[in-house]
Amino acid sequence: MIKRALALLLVLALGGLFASLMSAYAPDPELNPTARYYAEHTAQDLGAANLVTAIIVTYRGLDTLGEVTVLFLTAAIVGLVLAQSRRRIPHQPVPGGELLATGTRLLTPLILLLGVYVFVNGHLTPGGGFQGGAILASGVLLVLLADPVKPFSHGLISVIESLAGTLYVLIGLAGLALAGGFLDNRILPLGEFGQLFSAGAIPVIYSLIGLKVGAEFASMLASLSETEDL
Amino acid sequence: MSPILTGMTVLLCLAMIVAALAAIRVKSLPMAILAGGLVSLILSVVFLILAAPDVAMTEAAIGSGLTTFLFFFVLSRMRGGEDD
Amino acid sequence: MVSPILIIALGLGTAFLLGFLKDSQRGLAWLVTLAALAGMSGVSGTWLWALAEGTAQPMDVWTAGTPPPFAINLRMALPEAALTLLISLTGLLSALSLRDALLARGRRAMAVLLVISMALCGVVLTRDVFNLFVFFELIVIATGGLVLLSEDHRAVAAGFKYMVVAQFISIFLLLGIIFAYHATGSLNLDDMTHAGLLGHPVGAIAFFMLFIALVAELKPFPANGWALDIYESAHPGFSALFSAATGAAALFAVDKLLLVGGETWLPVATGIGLVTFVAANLLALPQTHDRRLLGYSSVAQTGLVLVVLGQRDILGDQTYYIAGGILLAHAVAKAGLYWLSGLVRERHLEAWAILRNSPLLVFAFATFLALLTGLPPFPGFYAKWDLIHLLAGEGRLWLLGLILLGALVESGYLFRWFGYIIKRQAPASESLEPNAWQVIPVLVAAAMSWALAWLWGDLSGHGNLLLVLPLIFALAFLFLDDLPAWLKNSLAIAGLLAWFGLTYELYDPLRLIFAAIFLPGGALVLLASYHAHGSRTGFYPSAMLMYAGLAMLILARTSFEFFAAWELLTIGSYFLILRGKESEPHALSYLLFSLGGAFLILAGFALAAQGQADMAMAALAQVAEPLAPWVFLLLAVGFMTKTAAIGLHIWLPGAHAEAETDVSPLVSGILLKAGLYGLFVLLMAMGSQTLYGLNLTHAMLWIGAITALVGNLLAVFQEDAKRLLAYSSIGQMGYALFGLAMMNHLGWLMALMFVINHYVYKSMLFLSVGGIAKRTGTRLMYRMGGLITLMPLSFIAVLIGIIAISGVPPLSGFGGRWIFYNAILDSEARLPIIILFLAGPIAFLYLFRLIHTIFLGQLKDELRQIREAPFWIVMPQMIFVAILLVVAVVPGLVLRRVDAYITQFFPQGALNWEGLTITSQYGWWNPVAIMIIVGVIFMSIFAWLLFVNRKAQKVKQFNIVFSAERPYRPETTHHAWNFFAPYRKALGFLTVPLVTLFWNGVTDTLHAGADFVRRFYTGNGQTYAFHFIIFVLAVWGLAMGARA
Amino acid sequence: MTDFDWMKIPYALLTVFIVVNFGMLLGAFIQKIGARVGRRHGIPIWQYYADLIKNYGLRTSITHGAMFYLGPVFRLTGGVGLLLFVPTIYGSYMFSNFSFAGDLILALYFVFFGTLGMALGDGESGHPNAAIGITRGLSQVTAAELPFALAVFAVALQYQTLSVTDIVAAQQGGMHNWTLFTNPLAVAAAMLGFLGSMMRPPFDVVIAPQEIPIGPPTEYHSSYLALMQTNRAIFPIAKIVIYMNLFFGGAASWPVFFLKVFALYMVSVIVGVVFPRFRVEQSIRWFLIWALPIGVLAILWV
Amino acid sequence: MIVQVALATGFVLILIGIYGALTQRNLLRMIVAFTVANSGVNLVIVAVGYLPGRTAPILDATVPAAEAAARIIDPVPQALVLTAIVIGLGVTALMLAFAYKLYEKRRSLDIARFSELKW
Repeated sequence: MIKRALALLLVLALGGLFASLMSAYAPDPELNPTARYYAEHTAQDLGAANLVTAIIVTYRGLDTLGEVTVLFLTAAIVGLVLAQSRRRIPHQPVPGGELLATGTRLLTPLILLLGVYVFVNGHLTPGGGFQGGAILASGVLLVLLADPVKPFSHGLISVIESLAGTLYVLIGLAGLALAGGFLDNRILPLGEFGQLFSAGAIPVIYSLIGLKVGAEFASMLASLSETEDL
Repeated sequence: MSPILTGMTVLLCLAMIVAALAAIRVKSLPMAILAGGLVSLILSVVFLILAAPDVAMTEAAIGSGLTTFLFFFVLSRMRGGEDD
Repeated sequence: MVSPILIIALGLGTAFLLGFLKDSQRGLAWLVTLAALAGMSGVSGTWLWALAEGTAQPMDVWTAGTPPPFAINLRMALPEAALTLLISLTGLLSALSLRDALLARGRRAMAVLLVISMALCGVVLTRDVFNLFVFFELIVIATGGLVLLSEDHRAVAAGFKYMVVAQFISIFLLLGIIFAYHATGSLNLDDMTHAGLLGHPVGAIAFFMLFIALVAELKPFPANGWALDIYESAHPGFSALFSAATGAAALFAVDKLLLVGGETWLPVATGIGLVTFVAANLLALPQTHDRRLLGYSSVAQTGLVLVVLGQRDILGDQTYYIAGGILLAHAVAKAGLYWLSGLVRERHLEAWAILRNSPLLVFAFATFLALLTGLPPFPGFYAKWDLIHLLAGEGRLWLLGLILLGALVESGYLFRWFGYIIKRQAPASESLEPNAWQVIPVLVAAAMSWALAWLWGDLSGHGNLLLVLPLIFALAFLFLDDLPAWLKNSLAIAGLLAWFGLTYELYDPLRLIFAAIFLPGGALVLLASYHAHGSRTGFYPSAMLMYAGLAMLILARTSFEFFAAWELLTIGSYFLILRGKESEPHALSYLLFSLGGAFLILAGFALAAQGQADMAMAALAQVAEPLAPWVFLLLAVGFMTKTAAIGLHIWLPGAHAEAETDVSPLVSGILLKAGLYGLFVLLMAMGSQTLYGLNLTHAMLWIGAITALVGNLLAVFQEDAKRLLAYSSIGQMGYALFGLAMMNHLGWLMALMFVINHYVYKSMLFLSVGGIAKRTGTRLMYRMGGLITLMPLSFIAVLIGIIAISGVPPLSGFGGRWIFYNAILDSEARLPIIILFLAGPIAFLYLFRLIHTIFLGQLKDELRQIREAPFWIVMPQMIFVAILLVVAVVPGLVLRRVDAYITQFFPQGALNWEGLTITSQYGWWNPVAIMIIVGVIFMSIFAWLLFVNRKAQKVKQFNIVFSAERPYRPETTHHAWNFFAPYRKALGFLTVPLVTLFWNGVTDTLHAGADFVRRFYTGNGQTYAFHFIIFVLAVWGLAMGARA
Repeated sequence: MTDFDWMKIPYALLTVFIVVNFGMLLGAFIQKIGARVGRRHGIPIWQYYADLIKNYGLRTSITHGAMFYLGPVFRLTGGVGLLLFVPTIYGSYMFSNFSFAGDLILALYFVFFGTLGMALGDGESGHPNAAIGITRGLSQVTAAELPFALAVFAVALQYQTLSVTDIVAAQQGGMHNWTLFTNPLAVAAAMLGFLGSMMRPPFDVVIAPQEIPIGPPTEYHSSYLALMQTNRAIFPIAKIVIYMNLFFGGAASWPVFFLKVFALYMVSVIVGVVFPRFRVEQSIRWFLIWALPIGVLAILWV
Repeated sequence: MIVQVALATGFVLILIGIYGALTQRNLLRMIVAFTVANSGVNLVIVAVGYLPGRTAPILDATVPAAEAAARIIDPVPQALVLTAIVIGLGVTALMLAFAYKLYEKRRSLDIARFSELKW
């Protein structure tokens, strides 16, 4: 009880801190210089329509690389953590029903396709590598749910994961070598604004991100699915 | 911005707070997880209102979708853990 | 130059690449990991070299071909290069140390290691605040993963606790970032500075959130329970990384942020750092778990660096030199210690005794310890010196005091640990099986330590200590340690004599006396070391370190040289004392008192220098009121610690008594004089000072007198012969102190007389008593008795020694007394003189006891077969006897020139040395005549007695009148135990160990307090979360309060 | 202060001779007085001579070792040396002895020479009672010396010199110039200390026959004992000479010398008759409580 | 107005999350509380970037590049939130894995039971 009271007290005090923050806060009437720069230069410099994508993939590409790495790390560590907990004798979970299995077979390609669509168009429309990657992962999830007994291909995921990651870094380095700096998307022609094949390397990078994110999620889910019931 | 949109935002926000309170107060752990997912889901709608479609998509897919799923995945492996 | 971004690309790319390898190719994966880390080190190393040499300019790296703040930029300058090198090298070496764990877990674990190294470098390099957040999250997650490499199953819980706190941290960090962005329209740190973040309405809170989040990564007290749990349970290879690299990166991040915050937030950083430094060190005191102890020490060191960063306003350009010195020293040492802990299987501190099997590892440990505690010649020493001087110059004395206090506590637990290693019994179950992969990192770290020592010496404005000849000579013995002892001994003696010859011209008469005692005097005592067999590992480096310190001390012209020499001789003598059989606690207390005294000296010098980094010793004279008395006080108390003045004396008896036979004379006869030398120098420069109406020299007079009385009185009641001599030394030093404090001509002359005499007879007595203890196997005098016939030469030495000490004519001690009486006739302070009078006759009691209970009375049965002490122990004694006789007859030989020299300070009261008679304004003294008269009377009576009793034969032992019985057991007839029982009854109340009780009380209180406080680390992750929130609110409240 | 010349040697021997005889007669005389007061006959006045001659005449074939041998030598050297380092008769070249070798401090410290030697010799005799006697003696004497040392220092301060001759000189010209009257505190302290160092009741537990067979010198006999007996004749007088010189105006001639020494000796005798014997710790406390404060006052008062 | 509402809601969510994390002893519930707090943080970030009456930062026919500066809201916070969401998921997944591992050891999810490491 004392703990709750203390927690409440602390939270209220923090609330005071936040309140003073809010009371001092006034929304900007105009875009600040940074945002203005993006609004004015992105289309012409990078050729991307979706400014968020441009920022994520190029301007703040290093963050995104780190973000992908976060998922990579998480997947690796979840794998590490759970590796020690793997069941030794495979038990027989109840297989999903016929309906589920069939539905899965039908749905999975569609889901994967949707995922690819989302990340390939990331520079034009809302969505991109992360969202697309999550959609890819949901396809994998479906497979896992439908057929828990079927051994999952870690190898494939691992290769996709590594390939996408390595290529991502290499493209970044290519930017260093061929264009203005690490992760500069202008190593490829910018193309025509608003087209699919435009905005330099952004679609490529976002696709790689999508693949990698999907692979990481899949790997995570796979690791989890192979744990034992406690 | 239209008053309707503002009113809707307020309502959504209130719903989020209720869901959040539920997430930390309800007795049943699965319900708590669901409530947490619900916060994310409503949040993605709010993001849309706040003109952030990219974020909304991500929040819906990752924040409410995958996260909730991960919770249940883990929870399903730990029978009895929810009572602690 | 290659782009610094390669550091990141290399780490990350390789981490991704590892996925292509099969899980079975773990060895290959490990090699690839090593190669990547080596590559990262290579890039940073090249940059460091180029930047240091000036062949490259600091560089801003743009990403995405867009200028900041629109894209993320990285910066590579000197600090960044140094830190990335530190991080990647630590990563590389940790990868070696973690080899087994990595191979067991496979490529994913290696990828995590690579990513954390990369992310740490990223934290250092990036100039973008959100990018910083991303890298920090990477570090958090990777840390969570690497914690799992431990065998310790509790590590999982530790990792979870860390993540709980990390979640809180990231909340604050993100809020801080977005509002800072809102305030400045930029995520770039440099932009934020220019845009005046703090000027904006939300700026202050935003900055606070950023600040507190980054500071929380430094594991500040009290929000650091999670970190300690990680340190305790993680694999040491990872802990090394966590302590050295993570700590360094987080500190640099905080530093970057502090540049944004400007001066307003510096005091907050200082406060947090200081509280952390002191508290963590105190809490480390009761630790018995090695890795947790190191964790506390890491936390403390990080806190100290934070203090330094918080003092940027006065440190200015020096900030990185000082912070870097402390940080790199800490990082290298802590990493080394963690790697070392991988070699020790059990987790309590005593288990480290196993290291004793490998001198190399002990050397490495000692190096790390010296590095951590900021001893010369390591970087921490230079850094601490400059830091303290700058603080003193600005009058930030509380800060200065607390830093020194914390450092003292830290030295306390670290050196206690060292004592365990040298002295404790290693667990029987364990054996040291050095695994090359774990040893290599340790040795590399040790080598790096010395490289850093060189580097910082080179960078310092004070000259490189590693270039000073005596120190080089001493360190050379490290390499010669496998040679036989006699050879090293000859080298050492030759070195001492050669140095004396080389520098002879440089000494004025006063210094010449000290130099003569330190150098040829030291060589003379070293003769006794010829008795040792084998290679005597560790003795010569330690002894020569002490001698190096002494040699440098007399030649020191600046306060820096003086202090460096002072620390060197302290540390050398500590190692020496620690060699004794039972000396562990005593060596520790010696070291603590010495370091405490040294810190006072440091503070005194710093205060005197008034912001200068250094000052000529002679410039002490120019220190003006109101500072001068404080400087005097600090220095005097510092020096008096070394001379074991009352209240600060409790270290001496144990240290001197438990030391080895040939070490006791070194530390008593020679080392104590260093303190007196310091006092001489101090008084010559500063004269009398008055503080709050109290004449400080007058206070010293009292201290000297009481020291003499208590020292002598305690000596009377000792059963242990070496302790008796040790207490006697305390008393003698009291006399010398008294003489100095009289501040007149003869007083100083008397002090010098004591310096010389005490060297001669205490060295001699310690040697004889040591030789006897060696033969009898005990130091308890009541276990001896009747040894005169068996050890006649030792007896002669003791006899001459006690006659000399007691001041009975005709030997040299009388000269001291005579000068003393003449001196006090000039003095106005009568009460302390009276106390000194009380002390005088008491000396006679303990001296008689010494000779009686050892040599006279009845011989014990079990001692009938013993022989005279070894030749090499007796030989120097005989030389000392000769010296005593010579000094007794012609004291003018040494004193005349000094007498003339003192005249420049005190023109009044010089002695007249014409002819054979020494004349003062009150009386006279003719040593030659005394010697002849006494000799003639003595010899005539003796000759006559010999003549009449020429047939006398020595009778059997029990041919005595004994109540008509013949005693059978010698024990019953040797009256020795509690020899002065009546005295104890009458005056025993004066010997209640109040001072010991006081200091024990201090340490017990510290321990008990720490033991109580550390209980708030309940181990519950949620409690740690509470701590964090409370910490945040407290800092906020204090910062706001300070602002208002 | 004069320098050495060879004539000093026969003069010094003469001093020693006079003092030895005086000492022996004085000792016997005081014994005799004590006996008469107790209505006994007492010893004949030449008894000490007889004892001495007898003991010198005895030959021994026993020694307990080198220090045993040297003990009496130290002892007598201490006594003779102490006597000779101080001028006996004020203003007399003949009896200024070897005072050129040193001043008051020399005498003060040389007192311990004999004590030390004696203690060493007794120690080697191996007799536990000897050792016990020594511990008692040393404990007591160190306490008793304190007030004396303080008084000496007070006197040195008063006259601003360490030269015995100069101190005596300053006291010439009438009894009122004696330190006794110019500095009564110092004299009082010194006299209390004096009691303790004379080995007479109540401070004679050291050699108390009832408890330990004659204390430290238990094992000494024959010519060893003879040397000590000689010393016992010289040493008290040598000490009294210092007292006399420092506090009681010194002596300008032998008759004055005899008179003053006798009077001072009698002080300790009379006190001894009045008080019962102290245990050692009692006497230490007594000196610290009664004598020491007076000495302290003496110094502060100067 | 809408910004203030969103901000306030965000802060309230953070506080609720923190309160939950401080009071819930069940590991999973703590993690849930953190996701709530993270949601709050994300909302705050997006709200800070919002400018009333403007559109999403995507250039198309309705928002030509030339007018973008006057028409769109700040894209930077959105980019940051995207990253933060993904990172949040990573941390959550990791914590879940740890919780699983802890449960495996003790068959309990009570955080108070994992306090062997202390002092």
